[in-house]
Amino acid sequence: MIRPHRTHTLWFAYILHRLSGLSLALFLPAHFYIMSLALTQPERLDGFLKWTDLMIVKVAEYGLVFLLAVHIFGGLRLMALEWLPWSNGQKTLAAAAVGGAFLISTMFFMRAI
Amino acid sequence: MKATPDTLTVSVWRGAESGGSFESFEVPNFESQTILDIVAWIQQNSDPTLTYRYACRVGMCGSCAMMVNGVPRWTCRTHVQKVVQDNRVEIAPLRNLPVIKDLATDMDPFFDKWIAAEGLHHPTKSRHDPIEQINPESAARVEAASGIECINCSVCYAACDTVANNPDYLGPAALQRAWTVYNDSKDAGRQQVLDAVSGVGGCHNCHSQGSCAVHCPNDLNPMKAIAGLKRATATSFFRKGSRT
Amino acid sequence: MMDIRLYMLQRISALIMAPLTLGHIAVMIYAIQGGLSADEILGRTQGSVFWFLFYGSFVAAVSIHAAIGLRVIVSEWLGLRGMVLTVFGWAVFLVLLAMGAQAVLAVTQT
Amino acid sequence: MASTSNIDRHDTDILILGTGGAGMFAALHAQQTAPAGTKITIAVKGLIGKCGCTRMVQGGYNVALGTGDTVERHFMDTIIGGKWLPDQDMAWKLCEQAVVRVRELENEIGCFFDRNTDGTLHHKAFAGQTADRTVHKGDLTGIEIINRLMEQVLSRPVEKLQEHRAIGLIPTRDGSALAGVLFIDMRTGRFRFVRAKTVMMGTGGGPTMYKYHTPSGDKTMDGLAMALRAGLPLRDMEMVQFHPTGLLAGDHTKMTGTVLEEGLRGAGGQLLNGAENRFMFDYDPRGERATRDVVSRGIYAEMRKNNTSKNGGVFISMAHLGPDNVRAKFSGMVKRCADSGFDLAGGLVEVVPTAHYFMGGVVVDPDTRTAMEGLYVAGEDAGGAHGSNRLGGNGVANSTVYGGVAGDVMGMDIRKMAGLRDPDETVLDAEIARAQRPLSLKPGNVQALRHALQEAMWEDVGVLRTEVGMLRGIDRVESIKAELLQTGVAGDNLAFNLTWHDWLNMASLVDVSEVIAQAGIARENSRGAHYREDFPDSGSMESSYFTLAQMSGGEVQVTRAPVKFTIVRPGETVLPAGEPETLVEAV
Ligand SMILES: Cc1cc2nc3c(=O)[nH]c(=O)nc-3n(C[C@H](O)[C@H](O)[C@H](O)COP(=O)(O)OP(=O)(O)OC[C@H]3O[C@@H](n4cnc5c(N)ncnc54)[C@H](O)[C@@H]3O)c2cc1C
Ligand code: HEM
Ligand code: SF4
Ligand code: F3S
Ligand code: FES
Repeated sequence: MIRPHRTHTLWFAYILHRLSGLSLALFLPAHFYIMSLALTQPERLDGFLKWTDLMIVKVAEYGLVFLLAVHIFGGLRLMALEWLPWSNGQKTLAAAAVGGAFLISTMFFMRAI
Repeated sequence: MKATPDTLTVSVWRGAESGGSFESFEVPNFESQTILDIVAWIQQNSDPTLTYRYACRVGMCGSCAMMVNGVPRWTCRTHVQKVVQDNRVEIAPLRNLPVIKDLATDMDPFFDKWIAAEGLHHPTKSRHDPIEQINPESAARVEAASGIECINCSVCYAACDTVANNPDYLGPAALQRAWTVYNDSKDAGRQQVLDAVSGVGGCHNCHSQGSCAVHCPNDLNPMKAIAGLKRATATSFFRKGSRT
Repeated sequence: MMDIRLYMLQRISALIMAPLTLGHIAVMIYAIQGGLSADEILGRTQGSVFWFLFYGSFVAAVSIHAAIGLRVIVSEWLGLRGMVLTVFGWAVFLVLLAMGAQAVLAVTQT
Repeated sequence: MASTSNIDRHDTDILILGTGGAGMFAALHAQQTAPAGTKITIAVKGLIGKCGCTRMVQGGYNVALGTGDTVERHFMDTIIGGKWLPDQDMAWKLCEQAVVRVRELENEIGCFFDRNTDGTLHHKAFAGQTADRTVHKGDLTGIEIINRLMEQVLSRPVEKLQEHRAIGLIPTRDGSALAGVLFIDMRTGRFRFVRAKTVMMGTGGGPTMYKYHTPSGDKTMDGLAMALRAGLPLRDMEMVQFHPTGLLAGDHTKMTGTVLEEGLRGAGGQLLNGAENRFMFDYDPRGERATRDVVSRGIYAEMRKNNTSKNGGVFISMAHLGPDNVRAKFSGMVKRCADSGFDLAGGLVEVVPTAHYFMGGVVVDPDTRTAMEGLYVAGEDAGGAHGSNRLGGNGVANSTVYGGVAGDVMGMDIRKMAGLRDPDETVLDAEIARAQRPLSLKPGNVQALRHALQEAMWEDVGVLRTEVGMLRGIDRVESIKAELLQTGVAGDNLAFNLTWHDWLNMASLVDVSEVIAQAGIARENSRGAHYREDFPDSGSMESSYFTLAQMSGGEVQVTRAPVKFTIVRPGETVLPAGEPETLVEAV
């Protein structure tokens, strides 16, 4: 729940990082499973890959790439915050991480369609 | 009852650790009133059994913090007009601390953690030695000074979701104090501090949510201090690693 | 819950992954055009020591990273503590590692 | 109802009341000097370190560590500032030990006082000082001192009784010594009697019986009221220091009365009356830069002429110094005023004299011992060190120096004490009954009585006094007291019952208020903080006397005792010949 004490940029950055990490972690086993089909049943892998031609799946993939990108940039921001000399522009950096993630995932999406 | 412009409807949490609920009061709406003033007004004029805590009334002692409309604040320095919405205010005890009664919390866990974080001086000298010359503009001193005006009001502690979710977490204020101690050139306990903040409840639990810095009434930035501790502990981790 | 050891493991694994995942995305952006096929993927990766190391280290790193991450989340949001939490962390790590290893082998083996 | 048979009983060796500078230092020093295994307990009305006035110290701490400054000079300033009334041995020890205490604060406790760019301590000069002497941490010196002390105390094996309010000093049956202290555990509402071999009282006085006052809300003269009931002699009880510039924001806010710092006037702040004209030069050639007592009287006199601001005070104006400049230099004050809706940097802020510090207190020797064996008193509760006026910066010096002394002395004295003493159960019973009195009466409005008391003291026993006024004041206080004794408090739930404590606060305040007025009548001259319009003269310094108030048989007697010039006589100095009169460059 977004309670009043949470309504600020860095808290949103935190929750976005957490939810993206969580989603990625849940998606990952599925991804591994599909990929391992290459070994056992290559035709089923193709079946799955065909499936990815569907628009709805493309949008889902777009989301996934966004989550990955936003998690990476967010993670890099956090590690920079923790280990590099302090910078006061944390809000800007958090926003930049989200912006960068949009850019990359949109690129992915444009190429995919 | 509907609030008229010259009264406020104040919803106050009543109860103890075992549970409680909000109770509504009509309070006169005077000019120059703080949240603490309306709480006191209720106790003095409406319900003599209402419990709350304050001492200095000027933002120095940090004993009057409460949740005001869901946000942790020092109530003695929070003007009613700043927070009132549609003539209503909701006041509850500070989050993340056990409630003793009504608006008064038990602050012991907060201070236990302050000490557990080694948030105290470890002397290198005694009263028989002269006072050390220290350049106030040296980098370490500037860093130490940045968090020194903390009044241990626990507002940051109440704002932090990590504190809420992790009972071991030392919390922003205690860690900020540890960072000050670590940067104090007069302190003999720097390694002690690093060890204290590296355990299960240590600085590494902080997710840089930043609510501490947003809500600190003194504009301090515990998040920054905690980042400093993370850096210092990481450096020391590698150094130790290379030694063994 | 999170001491310095877990913290360092999580951060170091993240640092390892950062270039790998960015690289992965780049390849995907490049490869996705015109749709993906098993042949296409396998053609690129099969028998390649580079891709084996690439995805292999990713899998190792992400198993550690995600296991620690999920461990933090279940502890903070579901209140898991102590032994249960330790077991959970290890289980996530092992499952991800096993499944990941299988996938890497699948795409790189000849 | 509680009686002696169903209260909690508890034992310790060394018991300390209060966690201001005095209480904390007593605990730390007692721990250092007492034999191993001594049990030390610290009990406080609020939370440890988070109540009392030491935390509120802004300006700083007087210590003769500045260039050219000496203990002798600090001592002379203290004696002259106190208009020759201070107990000279106490004042000497204060100045001498402040040097040790500040080093202890820096080196052992971990305080950091502001430095010059070359790394040496920064000293500033408060009014009434002939050297740059005051060390400080910005204008939040007290926070630094108390936070560091609090950490040390919290980390040590000292028993902590928080939100325990002392309500009675209980002697032994023969009355020769103190047996222990009766408390209310505020969180549960239960009575608890704690026996101790030695007790240090550091509850910090606090003249909060005035309409405008600066001290923290927990300070209500409990200590002096207890000492009075225990029959101890109190000195200088007429001496209430007013700070000239308390914030005036209306009756409805606790912000009213809180201090706007001295430095505002020092920096050139102007006081304006209701017509927005400067008036201080009508009263003193130094204008706004005159000493606290003079400016307070000037403002009060102007207020009496009805030349007042909306809320009945005067204005302080800083804008002519440049709002940005003011904002930069007094950021804390500007922010604080803004919180209560005032623009200090660019507008006018209403101010009024406000009761700040209580010079009077229990008669003690320089080792903090009192007339009652086992009882030690330090800090604002102890009288003598300041005489008729406390210099800015000598308050926190006094509480930390003498708190430490008390700790040391108790740690030594305890070795000679055989064991715990048993209390006089009838006194214990009487004290319990006294505290329980309102619980069986019909509930009334305690706060209304507090307002009445504050008005009475402000009007009749305040900044300007006359015999007629003070007699009227006594009448008013007595009738308020009578009404208080008929005012009840709903007693069905005593746990953290603030209204009960408001009643007990009032009980302490009325008792001490009456003594202030009586002592004020007994002093037939004007010295320092005490100004008699009917006796505006200071009287001869050579024949200086101080007042002594003591209760016996339910009546308070005020007598006069000659000041003993044990170190220096009026007109003389302990400074070496040829020393300049002041080291401070004129502003
Ligand atoms: C706003 C302000 C600014 C000041 N600035 C300065 C300054 O710049 N320089 C300076 O030298 N002095 C200054 N002073 C004065 C200085 O604060 C005091 O002289 C000094 O701190 C008193 O210390 P203390 O230990 O005696 O009492 P306090 O610090 O007041 O502590 C008293 C303690 O006793 C407790 N207590 C009270 N009643 C009871 C009870 N019944 N049972 C148990 N505990 C009880 C209180 O809760 C508190 O913990 C200032 C005072 C104020 C109010
Ligand atoms: C697909 C791969 C990844 C998965 C599944 C994943 C998963 C997670 C999870 C579940 C968390 C816990 C979130 C939390 O505590 O709030 C987390 C945290 C974190 N991740 Fe990732 N992550 C991945 C990739 C990365 C990458 C590439 C980086 C580095 C750039 C990274 C950096 C971080 C950081 C720094 C944290 C700690 C955040 C904190 O303490 O608040 N992650 N990750
Ligand atoms: S850091 Fe700020 S919010 Fe936290 S305790 Fe200190 S003053 Fe209060
Ligand atoms: S809000 Fe909490 S998570 Fe860290 S940045 Fe502040 S301590
Ligand atoms: S009452 Fe002291 S900070 Fe609010």
